[in-house]
Amino acid sequence: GDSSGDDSGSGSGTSGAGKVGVILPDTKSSARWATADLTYLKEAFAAAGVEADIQNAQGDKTAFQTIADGMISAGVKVLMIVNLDSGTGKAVLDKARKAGIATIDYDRLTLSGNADYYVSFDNVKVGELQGQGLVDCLAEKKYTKPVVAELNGSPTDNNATLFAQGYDSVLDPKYTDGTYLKGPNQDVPDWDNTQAGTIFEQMLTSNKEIKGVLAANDGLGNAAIGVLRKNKLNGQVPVTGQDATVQGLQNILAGDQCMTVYKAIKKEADAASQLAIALAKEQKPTTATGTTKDPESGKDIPSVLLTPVSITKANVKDVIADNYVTKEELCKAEFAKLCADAGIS
Amino acid sequence: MKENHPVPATPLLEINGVDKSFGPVQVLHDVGLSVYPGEVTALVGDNGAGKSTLVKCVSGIYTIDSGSVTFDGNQVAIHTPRDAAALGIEVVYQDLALCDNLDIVQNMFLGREKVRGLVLDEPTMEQMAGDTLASLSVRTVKSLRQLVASLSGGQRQTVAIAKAVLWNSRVVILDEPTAALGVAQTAQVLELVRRLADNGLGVVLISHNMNDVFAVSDRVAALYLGRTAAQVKTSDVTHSQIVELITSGRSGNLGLPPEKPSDLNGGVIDLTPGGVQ
Amino acid sequence: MKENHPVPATPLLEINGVDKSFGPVQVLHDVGLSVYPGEVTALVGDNGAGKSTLVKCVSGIYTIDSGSVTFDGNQVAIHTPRDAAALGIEVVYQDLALCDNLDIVQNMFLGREKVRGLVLDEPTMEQMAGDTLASLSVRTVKSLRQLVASLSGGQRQTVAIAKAVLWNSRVVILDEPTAALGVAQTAQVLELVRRLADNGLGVVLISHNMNDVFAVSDRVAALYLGRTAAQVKTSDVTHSQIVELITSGRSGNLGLPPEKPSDLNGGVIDLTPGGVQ
Amino acid sequence: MTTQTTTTAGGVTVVKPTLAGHLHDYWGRVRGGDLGSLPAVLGLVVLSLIFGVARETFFSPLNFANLFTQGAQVIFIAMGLIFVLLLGEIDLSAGFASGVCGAVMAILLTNHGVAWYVAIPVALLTGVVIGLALGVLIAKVGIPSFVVTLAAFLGFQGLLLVLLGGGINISIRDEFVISLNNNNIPVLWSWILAIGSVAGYAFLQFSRIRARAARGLVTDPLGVVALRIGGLAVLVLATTAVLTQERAVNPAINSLKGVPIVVPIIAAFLIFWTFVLGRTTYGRHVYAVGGNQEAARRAGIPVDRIRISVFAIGSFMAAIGGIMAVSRASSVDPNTGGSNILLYSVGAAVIGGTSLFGGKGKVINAVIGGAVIAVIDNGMGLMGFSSGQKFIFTGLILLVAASVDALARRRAAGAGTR
Amino acid sequence: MTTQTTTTAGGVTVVKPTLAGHLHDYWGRVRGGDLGSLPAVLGLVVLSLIFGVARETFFSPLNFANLFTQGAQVIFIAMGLIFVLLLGEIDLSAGFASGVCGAVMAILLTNHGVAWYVAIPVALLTGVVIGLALGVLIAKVGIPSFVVTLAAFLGFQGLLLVLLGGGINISIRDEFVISLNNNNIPVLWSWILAIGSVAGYAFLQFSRIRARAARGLVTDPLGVVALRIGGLAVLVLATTAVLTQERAVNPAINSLKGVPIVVPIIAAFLIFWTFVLGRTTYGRHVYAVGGNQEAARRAGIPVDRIRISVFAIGSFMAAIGGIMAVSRASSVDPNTGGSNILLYSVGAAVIGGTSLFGGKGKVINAVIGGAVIAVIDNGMGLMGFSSGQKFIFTGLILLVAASVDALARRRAAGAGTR
Ligand SMILES: Nc1ncnc2c1ncn2[C@@H]1O[C@H](COP(=O)(O)OP(=O)(O)OP(=O)(O)O)[C@@H](O)[C@H]1O
Ligand SMILES: Nc1ncnc2c1ncn2[C@@H]1O[C@H](COP(=O)(O)OP(=O)(O)OP(=O)(O)O)[C@@H](O)[C@H]1O
Ligand SMILES: [Mg+2]
Ligand SMILES: [Mg+2]
Repeated sequence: GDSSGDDSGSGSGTSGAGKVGVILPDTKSSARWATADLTYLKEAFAAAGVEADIQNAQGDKTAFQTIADGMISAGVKVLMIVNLDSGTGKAVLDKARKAGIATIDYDRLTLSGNADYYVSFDNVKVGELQGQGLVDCLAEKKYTKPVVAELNGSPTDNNATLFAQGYDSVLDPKYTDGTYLKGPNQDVPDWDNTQAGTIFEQMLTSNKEIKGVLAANDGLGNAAIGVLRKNKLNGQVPVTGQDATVQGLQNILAGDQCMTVYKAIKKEADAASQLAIALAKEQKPTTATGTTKDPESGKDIPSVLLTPVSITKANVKDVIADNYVTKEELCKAEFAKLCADAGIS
Repeated sequence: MKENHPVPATPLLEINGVDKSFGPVQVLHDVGLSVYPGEVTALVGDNGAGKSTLVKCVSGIYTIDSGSVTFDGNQVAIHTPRDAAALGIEVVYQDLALCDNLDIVQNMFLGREKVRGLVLDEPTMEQMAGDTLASLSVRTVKSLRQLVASLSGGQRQTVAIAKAVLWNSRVVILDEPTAALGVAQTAQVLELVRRLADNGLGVVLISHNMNDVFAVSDRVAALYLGRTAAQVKTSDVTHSQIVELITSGRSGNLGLPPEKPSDLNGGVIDLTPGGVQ
Repeated sequence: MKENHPVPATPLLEINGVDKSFGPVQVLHDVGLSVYPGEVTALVGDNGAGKSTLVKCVSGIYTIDSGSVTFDGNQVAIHTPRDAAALGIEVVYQDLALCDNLDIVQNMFLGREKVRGLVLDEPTMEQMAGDTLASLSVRTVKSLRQLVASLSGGQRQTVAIAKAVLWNSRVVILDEPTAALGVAQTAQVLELVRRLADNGLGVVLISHNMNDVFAVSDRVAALYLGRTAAQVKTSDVTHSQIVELITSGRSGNLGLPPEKPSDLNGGVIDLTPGGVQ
Repeated sequence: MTTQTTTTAGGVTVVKPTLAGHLHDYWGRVRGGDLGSLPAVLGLVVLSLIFGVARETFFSPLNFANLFTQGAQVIFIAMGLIFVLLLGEIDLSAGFASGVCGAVMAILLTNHGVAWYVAIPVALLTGVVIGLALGVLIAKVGIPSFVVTLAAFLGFQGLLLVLLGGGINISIRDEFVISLNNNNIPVLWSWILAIGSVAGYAFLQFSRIRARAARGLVTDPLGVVALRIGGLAVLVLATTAVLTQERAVNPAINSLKGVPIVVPIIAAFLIFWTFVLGRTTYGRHVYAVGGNQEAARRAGIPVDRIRISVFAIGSFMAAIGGIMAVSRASSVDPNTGGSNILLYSVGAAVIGGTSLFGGKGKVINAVIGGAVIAVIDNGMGLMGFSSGQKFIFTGLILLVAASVDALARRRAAGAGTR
Repeated sequence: MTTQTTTTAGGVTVVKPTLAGHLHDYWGRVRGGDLGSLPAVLGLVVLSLIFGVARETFFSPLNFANLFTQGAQVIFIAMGLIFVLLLGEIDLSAGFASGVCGAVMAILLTNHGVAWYVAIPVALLTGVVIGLALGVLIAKVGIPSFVVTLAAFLGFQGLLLVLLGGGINISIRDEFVISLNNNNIPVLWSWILAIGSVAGYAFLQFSRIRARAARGLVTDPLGVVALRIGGLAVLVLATTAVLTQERAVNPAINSLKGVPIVVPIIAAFLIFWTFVLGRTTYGRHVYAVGGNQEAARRAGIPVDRIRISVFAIGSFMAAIGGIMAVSRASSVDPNTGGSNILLYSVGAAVIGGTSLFGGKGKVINAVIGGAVIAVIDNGMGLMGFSSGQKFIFTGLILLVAASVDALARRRAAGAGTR
């Protein structure tokens, strides 16, 4: 994958529109940034004939700002960012605004950043779906007073906090009323799958009664499943996920994973690129119908908000239908039969 | 060159009953040595006898296991080279210990730089270093700012000697100072050694060269396998007696009592076929 | 000890017109040296004259800037110490170059370990090392498995010498081999030097000790400030002539032409007040 | 103390070795600061006790078995790093090199459906090629290893992303590869291997004595040999006894016993590389170059080739570490070999007693140091701290473990061998 | 070549220095492999040309100004690391130490409403305390610096998380702090500072000549001095000229010109530490301990105190780096000082020409090496590669920059000074 910014920005694209700069955050918190978003955004901008420079900061705040500096000095008309944290995000947005550049917060809201527009899935909602998914799977297993372990995302990632906020809002009442027992609860630095494996192995060693795992994304989920498989407990202990990766979907098909959260990234990307294209062509966007209140500054930001979808074995085919994952990738070798069983043709 | 001083009553530096082991290996056994002001004491002994170790014990590089060091009549504890320097003991080590990444002047003034306010006084140091080296017959140094890493063996040795004699010290110990020196430089160093003693300092000279020992020393102390074999006036012994003391620890009525090998160094390998035992 | 061989017509090792600079400093100027089989050639010169540098040029540690090296009548290019070893040139360096983290036996066989199949043949090596050291009058080593880091100055030197003479080589070069040695050990090494020559090897001995030079050498080559001052038969010169050659580069009709200081070493500092010029 | 002497080959008179003499010498060495890996082992014991008291599950057979599989990647990488460190060099890229090699294997297995007996050798070869390239840049071009491997650290991180198509995870399903760092050897075979290895060691010891005696050389007293063999036997057999216990979380569902497969693999590499370093010309030359490069060069040792070779070994072992990591996670992601893996590996080597300045170290250091790291990681996992606290305590515990070592060695300063 | 000689103090006869002689000597040194920071500067020029050709915006005044603010954190940390590296030690914790100090400042500013002139000193003090603690553990307890600072690396990472309440970001609003690494000096003052510094340098040079001449010592020829002053003047004035251009993207909205505030701060520290290392007893002792610790000890230098002090300086400079990072990001998060900051900082020092083995290095190395890193980072940002490619290219470019250096120095091998 590569960006389309192949000649240096003189300011005007082929269709008389200005150039758009996009900064994605990392590749570690989720695979989407390097695969899905990049592709969809690129396609959308190419289709509209708008020049775009799309870069990834690799989780490095300094790099994030350096990229922004570069885009600003290259003369972009619109800057779309997925911030790594609100502080750097705000610094970048402020600098862009001073340079007279239109700004879009993509996927993550920059607190007090005062971006012109905001496009996102609701991350707390993602967490809620995960929590609900786990509740459903545990209900299906009919465990009484199951111990639930939580494998949170990176402690340095603000989104991980939002996800946790979401699933804890579902699970905490269950803990308090005694339906579930609260098990170990740990963060995985850098969303590192290897460390996740060790962390979960130790959770299981110290509490053999774990009956459900709330894993914040598919990578962490897979790490937990690996440990469960070693103990032949896979399939009996429901594990959640997020991102609808091939790995996660395969684990769902195999019955090892209970659910994942599919964020129709294409929709999000399309919504954001429409905004950006309009701004680049110096038109007033019409799609931002909603608003989001910045909890810090209290300002209302014009927004496009999308809803995430919970995916279980029953609706894996929806992801295929959306072309988010191809059948060839998913239904390789031993999964062919499982795919067929799940109604994927 | 040698003059006759009345021998002073008390030694300036006195070492008594020093033991030193490295792990399981005992290198010094109950060693004693007296250094008198105004005299050159030659310390002789075979390779590996323990001369350098003794020097390092005195200068605070090694800590002694037991025994006492008396300086100027007071018992002292020398734990670091700083302590030794504070007492006025200056040493030229056999393994010269120069900083290869510094130049000649920087090495000579290391640890005692001249300053003006906060700033190093390079001109003064350069001047003093030049004067001292010139007095030691150094003629082939390309520049006083040459790194010592690029000096020849003899040049390094001269720098080390010059470094030790720059200071107003009371005891100067030189461990094989002339080993790498040329003919002229050797003569200069021996003359310097004599001059230091004549100025009232206590000088210890370690050397394997008997001519040098007899040329400048007033007393000779001999070590044999880590023990004091004898400490005598140079004028009382002959060349061959000293050699005998060095190689077998005894010479006539001088030296150690007849040996019992198992008593000496626990694990000495006698490599000469038919040697000890 | 010295015997009279008929002087062989061709030198075993011949060095011609060698120049060597370190950066801006030229250390060797058009130096020549011939080493004949069956003879001991003494290489003398003041500190910093360039003796060690010349040796390192021959042994492949330094590359020469210009000039030629002829071995056994064939011009050779020596780029690495391996090349020198392959020709049969063995060197004892002044800066001994031992591996402090290895023991005596390991150092002596470094680069030429004895093996049985794939495995190191330690017993054989230990035995051979013991024999060689014994022949060099080493008596105070605690164990053949002692790390060389813990050896005394003289012990280290002996290990380096023993290492060089273990092999069947054709030329042996010793750079101040006896500098740190005791009386007995020095005698042994000089005897060894003579024995090597008598066995038909070409031997080069660098020394500042004129007695040693006259005791064992057949020829003397003198370097003065990086130039060949003279190469003569030992029997043709006197002690004082050699000393003159060393210190001033000339002695009567021997040696370099009267000097023009600006021609010599570009940047020599004359540190002796009133020296050169 | 009176010592008996004996005569050995070449008419050399030496002190006759006795059991008492050996112990006395050892104590002298310890007092003199020459401690080998004793402090690290002590640190290991202290740490285990602390964790064992804090969480009783720490001493369960299940947790004990986990230790090996959790520590495998770091131990393998550290083993390779020992060679690099012995030369006074550093390899910052070892972590991501292991990730790249693991990814190569995973891609071959999963995306190309290649068999494990092809995929694994290709991954190992990738490791060797990486190491050779690094080595050539360092030895022949002359760039400092810190810079080359820093560049490689960045490069491999990128390569991993590119190989994984920009950040997706690749799962592996190959039973053989997954078994490597997950499954166990059957109980019977566990015992056979354990007893066999002790017997083999005893045989080697005795045949060595016989060979030396035959040549008339000094031999170790029988008591010392018996102590050594006995020590090993206790260690190996006790470990085997614990690991052959049933340790499944739910024995009704699934039986879990036997020595983890990774244990004999670690042991095999430990023995092999110890042999190479201690008993071959190559190993001798590695120490020589690390101790004094100039002396080694003057002795005719091909310094450049040795330097290149250690990087090849380093990356080869990193490849094995990568394979183990992929096996354990049954997947590879852009962070495999990233995070703290590299620092943990170098830390393992250093804690085990290897010097960063070259010339001093053994392969066993990697295993002991790796064990310290694994115990800390494992114990911290049981404690249930928050991430922040976990980092802090990990740091503190590392410090404590290292202090045991440092304080024990401080006597060495008095002996002048600092 | 005939050389004139002259007589200097003490009757020593030396070659009379001339401009031609100086140039000849310099060329000789370069041929002999003694290159100083020439290769790094060369690498910098080559890199800039490459990026400039690939992306014309690279050479815009705006981008040029960005370079300084982007590189500031790495340069400050690297400056401190120079001291640590000069002793042959390493400080792996410098990155997170900068994060911790930055967090301390941010917490005081934002959560406690303290003024900047309290918060900044407290942050700097935190740095010094951290360094002293590390130094004591290393020098007095005797744990290798790699292990201590690895433990600190983990510990500070955790501390940062704890300070930030488990992962939240803290934004700062203090105008002064934000201005440090974001704002510019007015154009007039930019010129005054630039011209003043050149004049100051000229004054120092001439007064030095006068002082030496007064003592009858050899002095540099006027030509050489003029060349030096002229070179500095061109560099400083050209930089100022570029930076005082209007560089705002949209000047109508916001004017952007003048030298970034961080530039004189860097220059001040560069001058100060260069003075300390080169002209004070302390600096001399640092080099001595780094070159030969035993020789330094024998010369009576308090080795332990020197060792502790360099870690204090290292962490102090890291604190400044952290403050700059927080200023630039106007916030602090648990990753401030994490990621590649540490490796980049050590890399900057090494690329600039500082040895990892101690005894060789200058503070300017940190600035030049930091500039190389900043240019690579900045240039790569303009190229629009994917992340994987970007890592790979960054690695490759780092390698190329280092090869220029290594190949240039290879001649040194021929001169036997390898
Ligand atoms: N650190 C050490 N560890 C173990 N043994 C040591 C150590 N240092 C010295 N020795 C041993 O102590 C003995 C005395 O050494 P020392 O250097 O004092 O001898 P010396 O009299 O100076 O000999 P030389 O004339 O050769 O310089 C030697 O046998 C040496 O091997
Ligand atoms: N690497 C180097 N760089 C610069 N100058 C050097 C270097 N090596 C040696 N020199 C200089 O070359 C000259 C000759 O040195 P060399 O070591 O050959 O002398 P030598 O004849 O062996 O002296 P000695 O008798 O003292 O050992 C000396 O002036 C020395 O300072
Ligand atoms: Mg000695
Ligand atoms: Mg020499």
